[in-house]
Amino acid sequence: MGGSAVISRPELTPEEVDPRVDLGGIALRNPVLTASGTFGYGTEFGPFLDLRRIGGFVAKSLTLEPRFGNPPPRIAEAPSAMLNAISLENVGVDAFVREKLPALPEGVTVVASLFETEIDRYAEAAKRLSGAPRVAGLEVNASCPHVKSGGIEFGQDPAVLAQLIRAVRRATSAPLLVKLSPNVTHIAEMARVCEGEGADGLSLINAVQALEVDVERRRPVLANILGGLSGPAIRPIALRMVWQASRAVEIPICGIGGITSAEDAVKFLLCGASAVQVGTANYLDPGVAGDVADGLRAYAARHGFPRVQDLVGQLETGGR
Amino acid sequence: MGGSAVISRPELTPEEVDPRVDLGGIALRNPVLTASGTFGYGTEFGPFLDLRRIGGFVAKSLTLEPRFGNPPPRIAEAPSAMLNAISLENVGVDAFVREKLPALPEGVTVVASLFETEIDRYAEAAKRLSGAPRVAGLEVNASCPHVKSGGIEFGQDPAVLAQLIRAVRRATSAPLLVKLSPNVTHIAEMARVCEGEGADGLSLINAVQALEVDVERRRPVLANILGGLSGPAIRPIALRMVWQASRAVEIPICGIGGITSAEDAVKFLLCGASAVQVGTANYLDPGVAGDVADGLRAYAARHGFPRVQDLVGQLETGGR
Amino acid sequence: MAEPGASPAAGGEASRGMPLRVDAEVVAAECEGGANHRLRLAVPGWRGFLPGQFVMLSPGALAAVPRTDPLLPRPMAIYRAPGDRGEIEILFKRHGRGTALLAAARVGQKVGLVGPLGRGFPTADPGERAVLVAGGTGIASIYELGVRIRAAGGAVQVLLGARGVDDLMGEADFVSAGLPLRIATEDGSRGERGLVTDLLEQELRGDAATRVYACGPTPMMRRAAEIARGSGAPCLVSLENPMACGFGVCLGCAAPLREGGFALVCRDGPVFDAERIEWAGLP
Amino acid sequence: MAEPGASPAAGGEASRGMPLRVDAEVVAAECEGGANHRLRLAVPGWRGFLPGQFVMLSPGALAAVPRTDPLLPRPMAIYRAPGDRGEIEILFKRHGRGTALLAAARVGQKVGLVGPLGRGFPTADPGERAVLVAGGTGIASIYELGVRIRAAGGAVQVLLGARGVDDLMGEADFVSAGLPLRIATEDGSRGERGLVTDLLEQELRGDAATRVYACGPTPMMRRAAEIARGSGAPCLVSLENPMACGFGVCLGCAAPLREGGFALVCRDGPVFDAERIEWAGLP
Ligand SMILES: Cc1cc2nc3c(=O)[nH]c(=O)nc-3n(C[C@H](O)[C@H](O)[C@H](O)COP(=O)(O)OP(=O)(O)OC[C@H]3O[C@@H](n4cnc5c(N)ncnc54)[C@H](O)[C@@H]3O)c2cc1C
Ligand SMILES: Cc1cc2nc3c(=O)[nH]c(=O)nc-3n(C[C@H](O)[C@H](O)[C@H](O)COP(=O)(O)OP(=O)(O)OC[C@H]3O[C@@H](n4cnc5c(N)ncnc54)[C@H](O)[C@@H]3O)c2cc1C
Ligand SMILES: Cc1cc2nc3c(=O)[nH]c(=O)nc-3n(C[C@H](O)[C@H](O)[C@H](O)COP(=O)(O)O)c2cc1C
Ligand SMILES: Cc1cc2nc3c(=O)[nH]c(=O)nc-3n(C[C@H](O)[C@H](O)[C@H](O)COP(=O)(O)O)c2cc1C
Ligand code: FES
Ligand code: FES
Repeated sequence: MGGSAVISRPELTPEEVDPRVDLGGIALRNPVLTASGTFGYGTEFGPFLDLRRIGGFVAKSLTLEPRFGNPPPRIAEAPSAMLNAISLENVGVDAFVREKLPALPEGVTVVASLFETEIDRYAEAAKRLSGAPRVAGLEVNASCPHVKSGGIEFGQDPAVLAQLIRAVRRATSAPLLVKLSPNVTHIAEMARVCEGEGADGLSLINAVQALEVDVERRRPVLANILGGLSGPAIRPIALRMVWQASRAVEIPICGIGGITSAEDAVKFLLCGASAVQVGTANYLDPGVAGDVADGLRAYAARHGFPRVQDLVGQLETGGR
Repeated sequence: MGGSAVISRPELTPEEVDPRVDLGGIALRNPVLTASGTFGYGTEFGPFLDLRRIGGFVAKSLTLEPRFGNPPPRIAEAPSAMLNAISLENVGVDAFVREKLPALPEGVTVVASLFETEIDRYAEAAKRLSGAPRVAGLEVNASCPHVKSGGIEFGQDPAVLAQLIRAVRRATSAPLLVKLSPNVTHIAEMARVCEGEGADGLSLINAVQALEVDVERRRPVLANILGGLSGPAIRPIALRMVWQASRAVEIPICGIGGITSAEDAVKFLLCGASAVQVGTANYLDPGVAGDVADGLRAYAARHGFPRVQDLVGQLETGGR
Repeated sequence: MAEPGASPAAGGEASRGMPLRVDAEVVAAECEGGANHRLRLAVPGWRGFLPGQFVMLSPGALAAVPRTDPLLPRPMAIYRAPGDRGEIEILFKRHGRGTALLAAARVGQKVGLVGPLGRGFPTADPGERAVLVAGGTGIASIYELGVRIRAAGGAVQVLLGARGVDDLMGEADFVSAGLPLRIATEDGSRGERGLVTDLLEQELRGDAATRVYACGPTPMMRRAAEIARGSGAPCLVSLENPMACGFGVCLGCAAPLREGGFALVCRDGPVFDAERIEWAGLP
Repeated sequence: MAEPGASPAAGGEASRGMPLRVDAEVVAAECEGGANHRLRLAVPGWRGFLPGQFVMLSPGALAAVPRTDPLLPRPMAIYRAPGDRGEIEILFKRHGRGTALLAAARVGQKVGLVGPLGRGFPTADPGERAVLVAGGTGIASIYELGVRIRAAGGAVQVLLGARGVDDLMGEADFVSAGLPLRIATEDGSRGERGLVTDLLEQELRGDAATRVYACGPTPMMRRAAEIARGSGAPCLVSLENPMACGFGVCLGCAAPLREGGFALVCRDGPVFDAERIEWAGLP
């Protein structure tokens, strides 16, 4: 936490600013990634965005076998937010490696996200993915119900989370990010657990568990009843959690939640995130992540920071 | 949870609908209260709203001694939400009883909210308030940092929460509501703890802990750094928690979070709340709570429910 | 069984051209009575579309921040592209907040646009006989299809349904395009009283050689599909599932298939062979 | 020391009359160049106001749901109430999203209004000598005060400050009301180059009999208070803290006091004796 936030520095040009960051061993061209589940397998964005404008993307979470998701309705709108209950739908680890990765243009940084309902299967998925060419790192999605704990999310119980990360860490030497569930009392505790088990970085937050009701039909809007709330509405919650986690651990953090603009990304960096992921905003504007990346560099330049990473943790809090 | 939600019933006139509910021993004219901290001590709304149009109001949380709050800035705006860090500011229990209560018009139902930083003091405040004329019930605000637990909110630790409710329950025989913190992993567990210790009802949710950043000054917008997020943005989170809590306990629940219209109130009732509290919306429109109460009765009439309370828990979830 | 989360066949991609992500400019905005509105948009770089394709519209320029509420863009069929000047027309109903904002758009204002999206209707066979049946907002999806089938020498009968006359969109356009038109309204305030599917039953009467194209509320499409099946006629439906992205990444618009699994309405549709759809599972 | 969370003295309540909660109608809406806008509102039941009082405005009728983003109403000084027909004028700057929506309001549209709120400026002493110093949005808070002091036979000097000429609001009104006016702009594009507080220094020059009224950015008001103190002149400031409710229930608008504790700007102010304010603690 720097104490120098109010000092004004000489302005730079964007070209003078070094946008690169290292996210737990993943070298990124710039700190703007796109979030799992909001960017497909990357190729879908071809018509809208040169993927080399952004730091990279996190692919849709993968399970060992291909899976279908929940029945519709799977999405709903809420104030400044959306809800989703897509659940497990994905092509599976093998099809991802065989078909999706080779279809990507050169020079694109890919983080593979994985999730499962049992710890062994997580470890197996991690093993298969970490061998794959072009996978720069893994992201363990811990917001998945753990079958053995009666459906509690892996990321909601520190002991279960520790077991999971330990098993995945053994299975791979690739850079390993853990994506935390926001549906917890103490995010800092979960962050420390992951750091203790050898995670290289943290991604937070995943969508917030929520429910929306159709008053005319007197039903939940989503067939699954519960869904994940994402978008600008959750940003102040995400900023709080990133700030709390960043003060608890040394490993880098990737901030996620309601980012729609470069300003939003700056907020996460100031709160201690080394990089960010743009999620729901990709639906509103499939080119937005490129604009966020450019805007972040412009912000650093305007405020005289020679490296974008110099912004990290620069929130002036009067020593608190 | 009823299975009959889709059955259509003969329409009624609003006058044919009985709007009364019982909230843990507090008899309410209708299920629409206003939330603590958003309705002052009631008198401020005189010019805007006949307080007899609503079920009642929960007064600003009181401590034993009068207290000042946090330094400014204390509020900020966020997408479909606001943040606040007002903290402890209130006139104190005694001035409330001596000056504020007598200033209210006849026939207004008042719930006194209390909070403190130590358990004994909570119990003492409860004792003094429950003797007071015109106090129909108490609401224990559990979203307050517990000094002995190093600042963790009372409502974030089931053991501490149990101690608190036990002590307050011993101190008063008045109807006792516990207002739960949303910043927890398992809201149902907290609900069960309160029921086990003899609470007569639950109020949820309080504001969600959040942080907003001023990117130009590179500071938190609030002087207190962290604040509580309230307003429509948190409504889907509140609905989820009310639904989870209502399935875990038998005592009635008062639903709170982002209610701005009768439709929003209906959602909470369907999810299992017996009554609701309107919070932030009172700032946008100081007459809104009256409109919510009227609209709720009109909804029940339109859908053929002879009593507003027949709506409670009528969310059709296919048995889940 | 559909492959979970898979991409469309390569052929479809190429034929429909690359979708754009641009700020379109409102060049005409009209309220056509009731909740019906028409927007004409100048779309930089527009390269044509297939009937049945759609765009995702945001009420405001794409780069305008903060975009918060309503959050998601709105899917809208491309009604037609008059005059080949890179302009398209959208015919729509004011329904909730998103369409209220689109209805309030004035000339000169920007509208964020992503599209054209989806596969649209398959190209009509030369000389084919088609019945186009549409109701509510679905009317906007079939006008251009009718025009093109007719231009290709086919025989077209258009059947439009609405609750009442105020609810009916685009009637005059169908008439001036010379498309044979029958109308049914539930309250009888225009055309015949009844459901548009009643008209379909009369038109089809066991005729297996006519292709049925349907777009409108789910119960209407489901009924149209039943009637077509009863006559042994092929039936194509254009689904209107809620969408977040419109281009196959959110997986929100899933429609359950009879064969098992789901299709993505935005990417694999919105037009489907009615026989593939598991109607009972649609929202 | 102020009583925590206490109510204002009963006397103040009565004198300012009951505030309304109504939908006002836009009867005139003008952009006055740059970011400056003027709205004239017809307010049903309007019963007058004190200079310095304000209203909370929402861009849309109060009952219009869902009101989500921007969420909070915006505090705006009552600029004046021309013609005693229950109409008020608001002079404001387009700044963020809320004022952008107010700036887009058209004639006939509804605007949610709560007010008049606050205590306003104390009634001027007959024959008093006053300097009114205002900058930025603060200009809107002092016009009516100037008019009334003058009408009561007082001597008024108005000093307006702005960054540049485009930033200046209401100049013509002050002139046509016959209020002696001096202007300072930071870029010298209008009036004298410099800060409006430089003009205040010149005007006051040790004069303890003149009352200073200031409204504008905090640094400006703070400096005005210093200058007044240096001359031994009384100084009243009208604060512009962020507000959620405007009528004393959210406790969000707290201003720290020298005597300890806080005053609520909306309820106890917005006008305060400058000497009571703990300037270093203001946001
Ligand atoms: C492929 C496609 C083409 C369409 N073409 C047209 C058209 O040409 N003209 C027209 O008037 N309408 C069309 N619609 C329907 C149109 O998208 C909805 O009416 C619109 O999204 C409603 O938005 P709202 O903000 O007014 O309503 P709200 O009820 O406030 O919307 C809330 C959410 O539900 C979604 N939603 C609500 N109704 C529908 C619906 N019927 N279909 C899909 N999503 C819905 C919205 O997109 C939004 O995400 C089309 C829909 C699809 C999927
Ligand atoms: C008593 C009072 C009287 C005022 N009178 C006038 C007037 O007559 N004319 C005029 O142009 N402005 C006036 N202002 C300032 C005006 O309220 C703000 O410019 C306006 O709220 C900005 O809203 P926004 O949505 O454009 O900005 P945003 O920056 O998007 O607003 C975000 C939040 O911050 C608050 N905020 C931002 N700037 C200010 C500010 N300067 N003061 C208070 N709150 C702010 C907003 O109310 C909102 O809650 C007055 C303020 C107060 C407190
Ligand atoms: C439709 C949808 C699908 C998602 N799928 C995944 C997923 O498969 N894996 C995952 O880790 N997160 C998933 N997420 C969560 C996002 O990656 C992100 O953490 C969350 O949406 C918050 O960020 P945002 O507010 O920017 O969207 C999904 C989110 C949405 C909206
Ligand atoms: C400015 C402000 C002050 C509040 N003060 C209190 C308080 O003193 N005690 C309390 O229990 N809740 C307090 N709350 C929380 C509200 O009662 C309510 O639980 C929360 O705002 C969520 O409801 P809403 O979204 O309708 O506002 C406060 C909320 C706001 C916005
Ligand atoms: S709308 Fe997103 S996948 Fe179809
Ligand atoms: S603005 Fe709410 S108390 Fe002043």
